[in-house]
Amino acid sequence: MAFRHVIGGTSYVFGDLRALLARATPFRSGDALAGVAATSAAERVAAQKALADLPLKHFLAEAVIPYEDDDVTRLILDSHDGAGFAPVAHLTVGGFRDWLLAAPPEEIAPLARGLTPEMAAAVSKIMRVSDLIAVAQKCRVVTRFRNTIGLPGTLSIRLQPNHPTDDARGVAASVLDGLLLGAGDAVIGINPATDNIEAVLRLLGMLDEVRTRFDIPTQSCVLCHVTTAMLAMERGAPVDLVFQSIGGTQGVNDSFGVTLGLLREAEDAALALKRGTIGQDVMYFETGQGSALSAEAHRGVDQQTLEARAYGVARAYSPLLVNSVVGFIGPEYLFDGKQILRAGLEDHFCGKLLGLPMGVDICYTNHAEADQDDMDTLLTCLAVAGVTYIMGVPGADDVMLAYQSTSFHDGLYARAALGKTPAPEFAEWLERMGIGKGEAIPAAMSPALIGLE
Amino acid sequence: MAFRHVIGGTSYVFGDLRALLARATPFRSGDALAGVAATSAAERVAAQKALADLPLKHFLAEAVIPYEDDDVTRLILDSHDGAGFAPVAHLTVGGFRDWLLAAPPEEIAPLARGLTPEMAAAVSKIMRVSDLIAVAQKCRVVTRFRNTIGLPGTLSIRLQPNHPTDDARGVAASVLDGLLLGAGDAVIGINPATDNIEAVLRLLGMLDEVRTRFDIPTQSCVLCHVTTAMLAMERGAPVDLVFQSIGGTQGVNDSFGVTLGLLREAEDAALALKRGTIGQDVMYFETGQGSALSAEAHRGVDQQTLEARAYGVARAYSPLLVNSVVGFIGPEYLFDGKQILRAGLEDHFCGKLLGLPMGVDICYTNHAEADQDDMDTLLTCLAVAGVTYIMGVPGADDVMLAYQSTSFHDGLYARAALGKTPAPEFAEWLERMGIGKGEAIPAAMSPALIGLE
Amino acid sequence: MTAPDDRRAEAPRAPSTGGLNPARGEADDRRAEAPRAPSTGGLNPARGDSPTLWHDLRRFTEARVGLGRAGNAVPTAAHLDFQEAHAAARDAVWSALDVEALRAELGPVPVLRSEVEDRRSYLLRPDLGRRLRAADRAGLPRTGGTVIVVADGLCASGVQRQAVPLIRALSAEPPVAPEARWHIVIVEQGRVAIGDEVGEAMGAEAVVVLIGERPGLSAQDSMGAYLTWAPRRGRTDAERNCISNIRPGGLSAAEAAAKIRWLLRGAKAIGATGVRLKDDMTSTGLALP
Amino acid sequence: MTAPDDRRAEAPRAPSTGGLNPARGEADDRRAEAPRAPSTGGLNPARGDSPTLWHDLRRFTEARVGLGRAGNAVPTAAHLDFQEAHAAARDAVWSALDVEALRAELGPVPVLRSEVEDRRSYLLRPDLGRRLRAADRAGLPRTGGTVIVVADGLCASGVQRQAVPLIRALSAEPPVAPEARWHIVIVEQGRVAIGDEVGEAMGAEAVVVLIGERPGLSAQDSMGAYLTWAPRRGRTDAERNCISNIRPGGLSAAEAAAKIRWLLRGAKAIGATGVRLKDDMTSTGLALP
Ligand code: B12
Ligand code: B12
Repeated sequence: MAFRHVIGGTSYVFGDLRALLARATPFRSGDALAGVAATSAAERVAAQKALADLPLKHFLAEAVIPYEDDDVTRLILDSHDGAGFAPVAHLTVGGFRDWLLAAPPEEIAPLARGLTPEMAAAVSKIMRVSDLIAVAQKCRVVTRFRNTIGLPGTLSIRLQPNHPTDDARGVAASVLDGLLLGAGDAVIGINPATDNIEAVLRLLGMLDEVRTRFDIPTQSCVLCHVTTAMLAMERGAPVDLVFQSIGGTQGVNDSFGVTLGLLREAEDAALALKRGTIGQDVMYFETGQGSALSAEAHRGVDQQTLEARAYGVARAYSPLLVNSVVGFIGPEYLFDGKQILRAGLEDHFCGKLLGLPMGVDICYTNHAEADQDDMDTLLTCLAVAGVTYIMGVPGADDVMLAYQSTSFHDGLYARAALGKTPAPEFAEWLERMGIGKGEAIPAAMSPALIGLE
Repeated sequence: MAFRHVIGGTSYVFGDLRALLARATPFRSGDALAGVAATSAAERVAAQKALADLPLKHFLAEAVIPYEDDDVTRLILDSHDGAGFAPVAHLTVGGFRDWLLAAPPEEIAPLARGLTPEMAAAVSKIMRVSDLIAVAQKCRVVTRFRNTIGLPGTLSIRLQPNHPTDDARGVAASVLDGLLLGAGDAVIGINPATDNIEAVLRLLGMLDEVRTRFDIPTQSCVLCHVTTAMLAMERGAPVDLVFQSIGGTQGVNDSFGVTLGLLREAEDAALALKRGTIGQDVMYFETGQGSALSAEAHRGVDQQTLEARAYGVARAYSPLLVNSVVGFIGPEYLFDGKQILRAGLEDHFCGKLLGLPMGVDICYTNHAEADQDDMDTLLTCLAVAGVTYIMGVPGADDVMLAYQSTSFHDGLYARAALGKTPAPEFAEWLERMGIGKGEAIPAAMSPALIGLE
Repeated sequence: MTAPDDRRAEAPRAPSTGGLNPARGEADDRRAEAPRAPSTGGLNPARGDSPTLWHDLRRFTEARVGLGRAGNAVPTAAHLDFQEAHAAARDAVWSALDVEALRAELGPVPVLRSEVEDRRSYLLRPDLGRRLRAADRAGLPRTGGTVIVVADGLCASGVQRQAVPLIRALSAEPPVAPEARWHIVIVEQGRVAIGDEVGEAMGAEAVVVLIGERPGLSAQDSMGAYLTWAPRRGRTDAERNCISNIRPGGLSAAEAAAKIRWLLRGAKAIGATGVRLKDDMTSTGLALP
Repeated sequence: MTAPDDRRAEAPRAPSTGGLNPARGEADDRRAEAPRAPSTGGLNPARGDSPTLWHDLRRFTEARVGLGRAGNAVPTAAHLDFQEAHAAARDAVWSALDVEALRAELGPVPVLRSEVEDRRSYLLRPDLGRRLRAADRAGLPRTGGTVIVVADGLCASGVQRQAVPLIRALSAEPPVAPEARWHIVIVEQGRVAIGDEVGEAMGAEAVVVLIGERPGLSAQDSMGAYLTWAPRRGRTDAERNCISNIRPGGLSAAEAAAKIRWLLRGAKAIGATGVRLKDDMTSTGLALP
């Protein structure tokens, strides 16, 4: 179906929903690279106005990638919850924005499964930064494994202790540093430098030992490929969470070497281990605008809509954690701090609206036009928006992945500036261990206990 | 005195304090225009490291503009409070940053008069955005006229009802709109389109009538030139606050047609009217990075240091309100959203540290590379930082000054997102008038009462 | 001045679309209906047709009042209208002066240019926008009298539309004194202070710079007039007077011309423009400083 | 792997400067002194010289641990070191391959270029970085065997330093099978997937792309190796294997060479690289998929 809007005497025509969504997106380099971006501010406003007038119902009738071609489209449409959709079924995209801004929190949460990812993407495209923050603030998603993630007033942190050679003591030193700075309630999750199975098994054992040694109410994860994690489980490794990068088209998931069925198998395998104490949310997904385009599997859809579709994939499982690695991939998708900031807030908003425990890897690479100030800004905005969790990297410098994310200190800043606390079980543990009271390493946290001597 | 630092094998030399401060400043277009900016990231870091090592005491020994040449320098040095300075007198600029980040609020406030503006500027230059927010959050400055501005947990708003012909009913309509949206506790302050005395008198009378008619616990102001305000007082006009734009050098103040003595005379004249009920803070100052350079009166000093010096001028009086019009002047000084954001947070931080009731006109012009998203971001960061007040303009579009500032709605957003309230007297009045309860215009606020019929 | 009623007909903005009750969280029919305010209020009885709907406040101003609310935000339609206006205002910054169209109206007046190369450098280098190219300065006639400089400033479309009517209104009478003369020049990529250099080169008694004011969301056709007595390089803004918002929605050409003449007479009397010269012109135009 | 002790000597970062007690708000002497942790802790007695100061954690990793605190922030010196590293890392992105220096070591190998024009377009147009210039492709010999592509990637200085040692280690033995041969080409402004096109044009059994990994704050000399069996345009990343962080602070050239050989043998056995080819190489290097 074609759409049309007149701005300043010029009539702009958009061939289909895919084109309409793409042209309505605030400018970012990835959409220009894909050749789908609006070519002028006037064209963008025309698309936004046409999109604002579009009934939400239309999204159930026109798919951005054909149902026959793509298992993500099939997943989205087959699992759509008509009853959940009912309260907003009469609205246009513009009316939906107004509704979201005015609605009390308890009316937003039940919508989640009634919305398609494309609806969430569409409404985010006509929202300002303040709208993205104000509405996300009202969305609460709570998940559980060994602690409770996402309660109001909390901000959790993934402790990310990467090391270029996966050296056990190097990892342990970063883990300890992070714990002493209050990080690690979301997960202690290491990206292994290699996908070598022996190395993965060693890291899994080591993280589990640290966790049990200090009796930390949290979960660990080694972020290897899902197939490697499955092999590790077969070999009896202590796998708490199964990690995988996912995207918003069948094609990008293919390029990641995963299928929807494979993810289900992995979830089942992890559930069978019954390692959660207070909950059984065992999946951890990462996403990021641009991954589908990078794999040349974007099918002419803009990267932000595809990102929302990745959340459509994520919520088919019961993830404990989902996050967008927003500035991680590079400037070809998000050029500078401004684009990273907007994308981070869109991703958080869309994820939350779709019912996910949404965190953000607030980050940038050295080939992007961004710096620590941009990250502080995004962090502050996301903390106001109620982000579920952020990363914690020693000194913000990931020495293995070669990019800058939030530091443990940034986590302390964000919690203090907004009056947030860690997950309650973890907060209680910090208290018990005497962490956060001055510079000394408390006896109970002695480095020697985890082999650092 | 010359300063030096080695980075990557290159030795960078900075001829004097002025050059050191300028090169240490995060990039902005105005410093490039003035020819004082660092020319590479390495040179900037070198300057920042050299600056971090500089004892704070040095600022009492070397002025950026000679004492003999400039009455602002004289004001700063002559009024320096040695006792106030004592707690930090032993620190370097870098050590001062660490001190500020760690200090409890009650140790920061007593410093204010012990710091020179250049010290505040210097430490801000080596701070990240999160530092600027975290420290400003700890600074509290409270002022009073007919209500109490700056209490913790409050966020006040200047209602800015400008009109291209100063039409009384046009202004009144904007005033009413703003009041109904909770704005106006900082001041109801109109920029007159002309500097015509009759027009100024008419507007002063009209604002005073609206205020008394609705019995609003607030103050009004017509932002004409200070000499015009003095003439108006002579002619018996109801002047609550005297407004003036000020800058950080004698030269820029000359170009604004003001002297330090003239400002004192104006303050005395306004005090003599005894119009304040709970306090007598009668001055309202505006500043903004770039004004001195624009007047070719910058003397080779970077614009952010000069901005801090403008606060040195402001605090010689007892202002009820001070604000930086951060994005108002144009891209030749602050090129884009990123530069405006950082400058806004620096200005707020420096003003607060120096003891001023600091607000920010969060704004941009149409010749700058900025948009509403940038403003939402800055607003959110400033709200976290505890900004004293912001502007409220109908729909964010100032139809007379031709720029975009924060809207009344933005004020509501910021208060709601951070759980802030208006000044207590004003909050109580809003409650009493039934404002904020739905869409209806409460009877007590009938437009007819102020001639809108 | 334009009466508010004249502007009422302009329907400055799209129809109201706001209107959510934040307390209830329900979308209404996109119109913000407020119950009629009772006809007798607090202090004073309301007379006549007082506005009863919030968005009726728009009758009185072109400012964006009465937009309604979506929660704490501006409703979608108003938000997107704003975005549209922003796109248009940004384009206006890049508009160029149609010099020949101006000369068709003003006669074969000299056309000069500042040292600015292109529009981007105009925006980033105000210092260059204040300086004439040396060759252009050299070619200027020494006319004396009062010089009118027509400069694009931040919005060529503003000066393009307002300069000619204002100059017509002005030249109906001579400046300052009967024997005095108006002289007009056009300057491309000029800032206000370039008038000092032009006026100095031409030996002018006073210079009036007509310059495009930065475009706003609601007005992309506004002009300012800056008056400097005895212009010469190095004058500060404290030594000028300004008349702003000259445009149909603001000050009319006739009013602006009257004010310029009043100020020029005052300037002649005290030998200065600027802070010392107070605009004490009354509605009836009598008082002189 | 490099033992942690080797890195200890490198003193990766400036001396500790943090050390404020946030509860007291007092600047200390800029050293974060933590009282000695008692030698017997909770679960397990500590043996030997366990670190007693927080910043001693740096012994074990080049990560920025033990920085101390200024309130909740990183102390000034560590913050400015970070800024300095950022400036250096950004420069590394713009480093260029010294092709002649490489050929001096590797012999007169072919030098090709992607369709990218300049470095900025390299950053913004990965699609062009994946395609060879037509003329360059046409000139490629059909060698078969295993092709090694040396590409600048996101950090020319990384590949400049690590490619030659790795290739030396590799070419000590033939790839895959005794009869197989290594063939080397250099590609400027290349992305990983350009190996597919090169390998296809050369009729290669497998391609190993040695490519500069994006520079980080702490390592601006890192190289990745990407292996693709039966390379041809259209292969996805799921059909490759990756060996990352090849550099002195990471995986050594010898270890990387051993792993590449192990994976190539495995690839030959199952006729594929990628997700199906698991890196199940043990520390003793025996198991095969
Ligand atoms: C950026 C990046 C990504 C991006 C890639 C998109 C993009 N356009 O760049 C995203 C976030 C999508 C990603 C995803 C994954 N990545 Co990755 N990624 C990186 C990273 C940080 C930089 C790569 C780089 O600079 N390449 C050089 C440039 C010049 O080349 P390029 O052509 O632009 O980049 C291509 C390759 O890098 C490729 N790629 C990216 N990751 C991976 C992983 C594998 C196994 C392969 C074969 C290819 C591949 O994608 C790019 C586009 O084609 C590296 C770590 C590092 N410091 O290098 C890890 C890294 C390569 N990725 C890794 C992993 C494990 C993955 C995942 C398998 C994780 C998962 N469980 O799903 C997925 C899926 C990868 C796949 N099969 O496509 C590991 C590989 C470990 C190993 N030895 O096998 C690395 C080393 C990081 C780590 N240690 O965790 N990744
Ligand atoms: C930007 C601006 C400023 C900036 C100027 C710096 C700069 N680089 O632009 C700052 C914030 C410093 C400023 C200060 C003041 N301004 Co002012 N300013 C404006 C604004 C919004 C835009 C000007 C513009 O676009 N000019 C066109 C460009 C192309 O020219 P330019 O050469 O770049 O600009 C020069 C002039 O604009 C001049 N200028 C700016 N303001 C004023 C005011 C007066 C009285 C004079 C003579 C010159 C002047 O400064 C610029 C650099 O030399 C106008 C409103 C409007 N919509 O136009 C008000 C406006 C011109 N300013 C006004 C006023 C009152 C002031 C102040 C006197 C306020 C005060 N009480 O201190 C001060 C001091 C001015 C002075 N004597 O220098 C009034 C003038 C009213 C009148 N009819 O006299 C206006 C119309 C706004 C208003 N209604 O309040 N201003």
